[in-house]
Amino acid sequence: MGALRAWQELEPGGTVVRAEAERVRTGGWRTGLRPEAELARCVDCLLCWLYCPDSAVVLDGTTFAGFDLDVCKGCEICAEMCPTGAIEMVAE
Amino acid sequence: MGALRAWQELEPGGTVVRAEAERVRTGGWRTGLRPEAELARCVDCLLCWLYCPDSAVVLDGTTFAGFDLDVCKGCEICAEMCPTGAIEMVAE
Amino acid sequence: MSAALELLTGGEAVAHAMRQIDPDVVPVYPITPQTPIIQGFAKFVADGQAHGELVDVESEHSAMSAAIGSALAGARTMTATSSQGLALMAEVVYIAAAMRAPIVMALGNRALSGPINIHCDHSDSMLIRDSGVAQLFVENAQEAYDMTVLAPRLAERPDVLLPVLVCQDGFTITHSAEPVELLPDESVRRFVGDYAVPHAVLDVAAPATQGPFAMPDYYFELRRAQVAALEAALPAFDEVAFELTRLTGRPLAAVERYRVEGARTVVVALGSTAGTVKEGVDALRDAGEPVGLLRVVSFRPFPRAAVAEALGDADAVVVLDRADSPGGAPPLFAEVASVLYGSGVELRGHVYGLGGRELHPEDLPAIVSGRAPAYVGLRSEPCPA
Amino acid sequence: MSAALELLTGGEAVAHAMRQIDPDVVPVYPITPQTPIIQGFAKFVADGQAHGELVDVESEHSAMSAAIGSALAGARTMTATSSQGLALMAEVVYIAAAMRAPIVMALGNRALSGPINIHCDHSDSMLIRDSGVAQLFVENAQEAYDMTVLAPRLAERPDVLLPVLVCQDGFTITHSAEPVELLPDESVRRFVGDYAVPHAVLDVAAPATQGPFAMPDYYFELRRAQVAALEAALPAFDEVAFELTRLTGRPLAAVERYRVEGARTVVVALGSTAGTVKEGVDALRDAGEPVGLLRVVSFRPFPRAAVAEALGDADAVVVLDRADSPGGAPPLFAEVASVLYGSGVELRGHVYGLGGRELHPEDLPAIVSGRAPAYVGLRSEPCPA
Amino acid sequence: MSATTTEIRWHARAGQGAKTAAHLLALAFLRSGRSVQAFPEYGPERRGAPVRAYTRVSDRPIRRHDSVVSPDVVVVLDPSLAQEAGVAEGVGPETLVLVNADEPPPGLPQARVLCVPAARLAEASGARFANVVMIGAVAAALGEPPLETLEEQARGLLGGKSDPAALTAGIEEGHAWVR
Amino acid sequence: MSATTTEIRWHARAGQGAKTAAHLLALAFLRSGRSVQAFPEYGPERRGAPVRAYTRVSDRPIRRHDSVVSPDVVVVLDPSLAQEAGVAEGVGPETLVLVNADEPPPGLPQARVLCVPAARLAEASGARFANVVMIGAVAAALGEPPLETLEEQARGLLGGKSDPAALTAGIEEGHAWVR
Amino acid sequence: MSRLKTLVREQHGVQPLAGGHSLCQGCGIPVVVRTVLGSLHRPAVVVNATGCLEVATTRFPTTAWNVPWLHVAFENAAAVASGVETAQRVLRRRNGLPQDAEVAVVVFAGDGGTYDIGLQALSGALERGHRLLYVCYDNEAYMNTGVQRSGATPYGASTTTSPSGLDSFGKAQQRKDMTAIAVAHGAPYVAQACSAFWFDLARKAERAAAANGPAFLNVLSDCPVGWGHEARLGPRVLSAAVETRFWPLYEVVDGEYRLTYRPPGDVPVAEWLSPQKRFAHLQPPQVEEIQRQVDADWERLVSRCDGDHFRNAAAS
Amino acid sequence: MSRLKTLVREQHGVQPLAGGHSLCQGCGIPVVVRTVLGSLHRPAVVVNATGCLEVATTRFPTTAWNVPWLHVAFENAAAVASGVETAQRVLRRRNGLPQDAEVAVVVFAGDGGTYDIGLQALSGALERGHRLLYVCYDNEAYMNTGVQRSGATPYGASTTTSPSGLDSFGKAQQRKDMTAIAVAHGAPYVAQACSAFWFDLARKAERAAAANGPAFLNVLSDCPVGWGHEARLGPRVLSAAVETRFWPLYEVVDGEYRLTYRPPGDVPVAEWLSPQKRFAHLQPPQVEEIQRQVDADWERLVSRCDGDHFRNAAAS
Ligand SMILES: Cc1ncc(C[n+]2csc(CCOP(=O)(O)OP(=O)(O)O)c2C)c(N)n1
Ligand SMILES: Cc1ncc(C[n+]2csc(CCOP(=O)(O)OP(=O)(O)O)c2C)c(N)n1
Ligand code: SF4
Ligand code: SF4
Ligand code: SF4
Ligand code: SF4
Ligand code: SF4
Ligand code: SF4
Ligand SMILES: [Mg+2]
Ligand SMILES: [Mg+2]
Repeated sequence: MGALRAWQELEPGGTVVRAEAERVRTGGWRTGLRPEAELARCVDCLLCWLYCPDSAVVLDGTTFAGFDLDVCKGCEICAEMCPTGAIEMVAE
Repeated sequence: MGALRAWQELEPGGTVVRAEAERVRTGGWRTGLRPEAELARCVDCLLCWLYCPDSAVVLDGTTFAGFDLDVCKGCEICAEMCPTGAIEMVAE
Repeated sequence: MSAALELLTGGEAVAHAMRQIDPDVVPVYPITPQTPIIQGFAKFVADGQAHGELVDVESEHSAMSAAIGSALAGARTMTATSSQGLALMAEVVYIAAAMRAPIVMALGNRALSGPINIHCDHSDSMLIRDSGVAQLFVENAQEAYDMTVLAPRLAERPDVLLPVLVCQDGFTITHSAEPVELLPDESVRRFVGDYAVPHAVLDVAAPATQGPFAMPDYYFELRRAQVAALEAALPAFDEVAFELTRLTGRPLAAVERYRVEGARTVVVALGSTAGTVKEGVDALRDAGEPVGLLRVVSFRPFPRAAVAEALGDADAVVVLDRADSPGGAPPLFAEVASVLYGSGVELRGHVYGLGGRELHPEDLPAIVSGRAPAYVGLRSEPCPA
Repeated sequence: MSAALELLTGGEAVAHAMRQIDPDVVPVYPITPQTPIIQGFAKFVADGQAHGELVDVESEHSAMSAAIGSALAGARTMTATSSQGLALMAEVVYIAAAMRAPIVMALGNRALSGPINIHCDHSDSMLIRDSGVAQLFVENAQEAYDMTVLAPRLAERPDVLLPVLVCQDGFTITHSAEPVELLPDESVRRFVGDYAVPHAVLDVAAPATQGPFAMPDYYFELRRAQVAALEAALPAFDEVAFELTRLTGRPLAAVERYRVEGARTVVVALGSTAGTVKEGVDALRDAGEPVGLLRVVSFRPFPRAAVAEALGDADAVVVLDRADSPGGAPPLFAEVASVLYGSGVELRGHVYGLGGRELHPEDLPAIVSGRAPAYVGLRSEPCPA
Repeated sequence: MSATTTEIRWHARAGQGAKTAAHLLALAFLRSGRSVQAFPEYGPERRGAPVRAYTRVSDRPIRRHDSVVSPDVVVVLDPSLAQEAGVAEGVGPETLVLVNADEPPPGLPQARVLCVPAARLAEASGARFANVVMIGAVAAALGEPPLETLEEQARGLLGGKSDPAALTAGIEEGHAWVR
Repeated sequence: MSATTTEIRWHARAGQGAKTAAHLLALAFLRSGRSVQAFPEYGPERRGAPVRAYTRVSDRPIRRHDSVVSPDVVVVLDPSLAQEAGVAEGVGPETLVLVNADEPPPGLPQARVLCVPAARLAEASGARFANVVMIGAVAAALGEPPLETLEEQARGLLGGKSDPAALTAGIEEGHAWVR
Repeated sequence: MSRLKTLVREQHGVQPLAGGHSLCQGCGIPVVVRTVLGSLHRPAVVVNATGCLEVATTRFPTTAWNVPWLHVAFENAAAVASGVETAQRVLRRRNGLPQDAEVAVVVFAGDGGTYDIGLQALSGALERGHRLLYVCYDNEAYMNTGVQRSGATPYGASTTTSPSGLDSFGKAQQRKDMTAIAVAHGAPYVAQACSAFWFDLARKAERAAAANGPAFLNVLSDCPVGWGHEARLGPRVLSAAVETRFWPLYEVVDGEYRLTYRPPGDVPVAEWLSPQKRFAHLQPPQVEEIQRQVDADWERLVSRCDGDHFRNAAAS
Repeated sequence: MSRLKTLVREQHGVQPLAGGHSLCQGCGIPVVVRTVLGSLHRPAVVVNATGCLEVATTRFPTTAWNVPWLHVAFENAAAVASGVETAQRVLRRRNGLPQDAEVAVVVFAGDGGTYDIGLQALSGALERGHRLLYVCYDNEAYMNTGVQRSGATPYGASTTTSPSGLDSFGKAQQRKDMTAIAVAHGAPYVAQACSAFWFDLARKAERAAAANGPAFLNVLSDCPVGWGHEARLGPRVLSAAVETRFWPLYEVVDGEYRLTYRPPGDVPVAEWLSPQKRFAHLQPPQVEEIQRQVDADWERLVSRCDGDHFRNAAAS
């Protein structure tokens, strides 16, 4: 988190404008395991993208392109749901 | 209405105990007409009793016994609903 | 009086003000004595004389919630309620203020249950006195109209952006017909102008998050910013009132000083009672008693400086509260005590008029002289003549 | 300390008190930080250690409504809530008081939205300060327990018959584990005794009408009678507290005077903050500053005489409000100003700790010396050291 | 009541037009240059129940907002109310009491009682409602407002619902009866 | 912090038992005659998120109810938190920082850092959870509460969920590692 | 099965709701109240929501009630009753009340207090399964406050918040089907009734009181003031509602639908509309639209009652 | 009909709900949100009730939302949305907004905020006919406050306010059938869905957004914390709810029921119960009771879908 602001600097009503808001990094929530994809096995079904609770699957257009480990919490759902077993959870 | 009471004389919470409460007389609401029954035509069907909004039909057991003009508001429903025409609205 | 005057109840006068302001969205739920306002406005809509939409919601909680939704969506929004209605929506009134939704509400003041009662006191207003909304108390139907016309301008100022409640005494004003002068429709429309909020929800091009969750690291700051908006509302009120007075010729101010000059004892009151007290003041003045009245119009924000200034020279100040705080200090009294603390002015207070109990000009001598009981108007404790 | 002490959070301690009181009906709706109380009690019921029934209602409005129903039906009734929950039930809290329903409520004080926040301040309590219920603020988990045991006795006294709220600071007390001594179950049961109301709804042999409609001819009188009940609650509290102290050995009073004797400046505060202030007072006393603390335990009824007596000798009084009234005077300040008006004591006030902002003993020197800003703890306006 | 103020109390049953009468009279006074107030009394009572309304008229702006305690004029739109509905409240020997009746019903207070057979006159004039007749009578008794103003306002206020000519006739009947 | 008071801050991820650790340590201190407080910090964070808890111990009754600003001891139950979660907040050179790690993770503040391989020790002892090992370590570092008291309270508090013998073993491992 | 004389006898000369209240001349509510309370075969306590019935029967310091009566607010009658019911259950279990004398807990609330502002409290009570009899006297608007539109107000009715006017033909929405909503909650006994068919109402009250769980009665109740008809015609107007199929009489027992009266089928909806001023502004196309709606609703209802997967409950 | 790639494309690289929120590891809610918002074919504004989703995505001064988002309180999302929707309608009529670009007004609320404390606001919105899409993410308890029982909590589940214990087997009541309640309101589009059947959910969201009036989606959403299952198993647990017929997938269009998926029929309810700790205490008789309830509910549903008086809506 950046420097905390003083009351005079806040939007009326506490509105948060997304463009100006700081990004929260929840990658630190992972407890030892992170997902890793074997691209050769990936068939771009995008089920991992669909099911990831943390919008941590990165796409390039409609092609699977990896994980955003800044926000991935390591829930293992992508690995569980990948139909080709392309995703494995590995130690950090 | 009787004499208005002082605050020290009231039940906690403003509870009204029916037995002690004054009766409200709404007979005065009638605007010129009151019901009158011709007992000879009455068959004790008690529909007047059923439909009277003001519980103003007096019974003796299950026999029709007249009107309580202290509370009858003169709505004419009893006269309208009496199947034998035993009830007529008459000028006060 | 002039033939241009209409004989209107406060409720009808406010309905006319709403027709002229012509808000976009009016979510309402009926409750006595607010009903003449919403019924009058509903009829204007039904007849095509007003062009917004009445939303007949299923409770007051939803009335205020829908009002927040539409006000923040970018639509001018008004509503009205009384008593239990205000109590039921209290939770959302605080939030409306915190979200800075410039909603205008007509409040027909009525006693809170229990016991249930439909007549006037100010307990409903007082229930939300910490909520951060502005509350303006009017004295009669004319002022109910004027203040309603003023309210959107105050509410929508970028430095204010707060809900504004125009509080009129239930029945005593809402249902009493008095001479009222209406402004021309065009003048009102021009006076209120266009509506805008900083981040309209419907603006999908600039997505904003409104109503986020605040932890201890920010909550206090956000609340402090809200206090600043209320502080700004006081000079803002003066400015907007000045502009409106130019149209109406009728003065409006955050406090009204009535024969305060030279008064040794000054009575402080809100709402329609002030008119009654004026009669009593005149009678006492006629009898040579140096008595005056300070009518607080803007109860929130409370005009601390103006009150202190108006009362500072008196020997004694008597506050009349039309609401009580059982086991504590009555609200208006506590407010005045906070302002006058340390001034050396003698301060007394009375609670009167709860649930529609009457106050008469004839009660004033006892009130002013200190012979009146703490609760004025209880039948077992009459004011000595 | 003694091995008989348990390490319990305030929430757990209250759940134990409820188990021991063993009420008949407990209608509740979950909200942070009240949840440990109701969850703890729910588990006791599920395990057969408490014998009443938990009613999982669908909103707080219904929680208080069901509580009124069961309390007036003739069943001992307890409930618990916080913040938005209290705001949503506010309408019915007034009615519970007016109907004289002796409900005991555990309140985990939490800031009101908006913005939404789950941490402590007293805005929720203050929202209902005119409602006619008793509000007792505790300082720690032990007192939360003791006060909960006391509450039914106070609530159910025939001269009182009012809802009693035991207010504990959210998280700071509800979720902090501290040493707590529980009374034996039997002692609590004997202490609280049997439950009775004047007209049990379920008594079909003596039908009574409860909650009638009151016109201006009676409303004021009925309200006045309610004020009398709150007035009676003050001596009643002392009596019941005395009895409980005989069991616990721990004093309980409507106000706590901490090093007030000889103090030139006295700080006034509610709840857990008082403990923090005590540390600060000790430090200042050690440094030779004649400073004291008056902790208000019974905020409603407000112990006017005790407060006046305790503060009357000071040079200055500083009121710490953990709630604000934007555009007006903060609640506790206004209350103290009303009591001390004309006493000649200098009075200052600060708002602190909204939404869980911390107050530290180290803030006290600035507060006492008058160098602290109006809002203590805002990050842009730190207390000078 | 101050010397320049006249306070009128109307008694009727809900539905008999006490509120309208109070309002119409106030309106006519307003149009003739006076300051006015008109307000009903509200309770839980429903159609058929006794109700009251008030008209307050003054030379100076009216600021008081309390109810009328000692009326100068009491108008009883339904004779059956004479006993029930507190017609005597605040009535002194000087109070003018106008009753819609052929002769004074029993139970009226000591006062300057004036009977107006308004029901009969209303029927005769076609005005249908006794209240307009009584308004005419009150105006005559007080000497104001002017008959034409009253009639004009009555037509404006009630002309949509009632025949304007009949309204005028009704008011005139009441006015004439007293004058 | 006054001289007679010890303040301990616990860092962990939600689910790793910081709250339990803070509580258990407080309980053991309570049973050994001290005054205590134990409280967690609450936010919108969920399972997996960094959380904190506090234990306050004193010779005199504890009355203050503010959070801990300058802890005497900081315990980090998960080494990955070393950088993220404000472990350095209020930490000075005299602060004792105990970390569940084999060697100091990068990012730790300047302080008296002590690494305890609690995960490893927990596994070895069968205690399963690193938090009990760390409690043992803290007790050793502070010289109190007595080991037996700690073990007794651990068995009382957690014996329902965990094997009592393993709990004892875990605590002892931690204790022994430091002492 | 109740006969009128049974109703009379059950009251032992004491009407639960006595005369001397200030409901309007000809108000339809008291008949509903007395018929229901007279059919329970048990003593009852009444919980009343704010509304005409409550306001007009209990002006302090008077009361028209001869049974224990409790009013708290407008929107919470079902919650208050939940408290009373739970109290009874617990006190009987804990020996605070006799085991053998169960009292019926009966709620009376208007349509506003049921369809709208009180719906949530009712829904919660139904879900929790309290043993209560909830009676909605449905007069199709907020009458106590001067005839404002409610969720029960029918399409096309003019009310003070849905007035007819130059740009408006009255309420633009359909009424909520509150009976269906109660059925969807799975309450063991749900029925629609009307006091003009008092024997039907009495029988339903009797069955409702015997249900093993919450029971809901939706009772059409006329309001001469709000509907704009002559007071004396109340029962006839109500009859027309049933005969035109605007307000079918049926019950749903444990989810099974059963018609309790089958109207002739040839009575046009105009017979229901025409005596009422609130419908006086409607033009023929709107009346036809209403007829279409009534026909469609009837079809749907009949199919629920007769469909082969809903066994027809045996008449009892 | 949506395909997964369509969902992706509709978002133009910007997820409406971005990562970096503080919902638990493996929380089921985001999938529901993203799938719905990605299927509307229109820009959307979101109104969110208090609950896990709201609290965990908008800690001031951050936000995870890339669409306009509004939160006011817990119980009033439908009312707030009614205000937004009316504002849009009036502003478009009065030329304050363009005529051609209608924005979808979408509510997300948990089961607590829908079945219980928010029911009344929803009911009112349905009755008034606002054009909104109300999505209940139903995780069957008040999760945000620590897993308390709601009206949606199923029979037998242990929660913190309906704990299992020596005298208790968890929640003693049946869950409210909120979908049926919405249907009883006559909303033009009502459906029950589940994110494990994302294609079904996407299609329903699409149809709901196109409905001419209020639409209600009841979407089962798992909560690893409250249900007590491993985070990674979320989608599988949800599948089991559907396959065991505990949570049938169907839609009701203008009152006509249609199953959108017919599970095999031989999967015992135990497959749904057993991975979840909240059911771990249940004994065989209780499991059998649950199986009976599930079977009975399924029968009733199928009869509504297949009954000869409910024409089967053509598949679309
Ligand atoms: C919270 C709240 N809102 C509004 C009111 C005002 N109010 C009292 S009764 C009523 C109407 C009642 O309508 P209904 O339930 O249909 O009963 P009816 O008057 O028709 O008998 C209203 C709006 C109130 N008392 N409380
Ligand atoms: C009036 C009110 N009562 C209680 C709460 C506390 N509260 C906040 S979220 C929540 C639970 C929400 O449950 P649900 O709607 O199912 O959403 P979930 O947490 O499961 O996402 C509760 C009880 C509140 N915020 N406001
Ligand atoms: S789920 Fe597996 S196969 Fe499908 S896109 Fe993701 S990594 Fe590729
Ligand atoms: S582990 Fe979980 S959070 Fe991380 S990418 Fe996979 S699904 Fe997303
Ligand atoms: S006229 Fe009306 S009130 Fe009088 S007895 Fe007949 S039905 Fe009853
Ligand atoms: S309705 Fe007629 S016949 Fe029947 S009891 Fe009454 S008076 Fe007799
Ligand atoms: S307004 Fe209607 S419902 Fe109310 S008392 Fe009068 S007739 Fe009855
Ligand atoms: S508690 Fe459940 S619903 Fe809430 S964020 Fe965690 S997993 Fe999701
Ligand atoms: Mg109604
Ligand atoms: Mg949930």
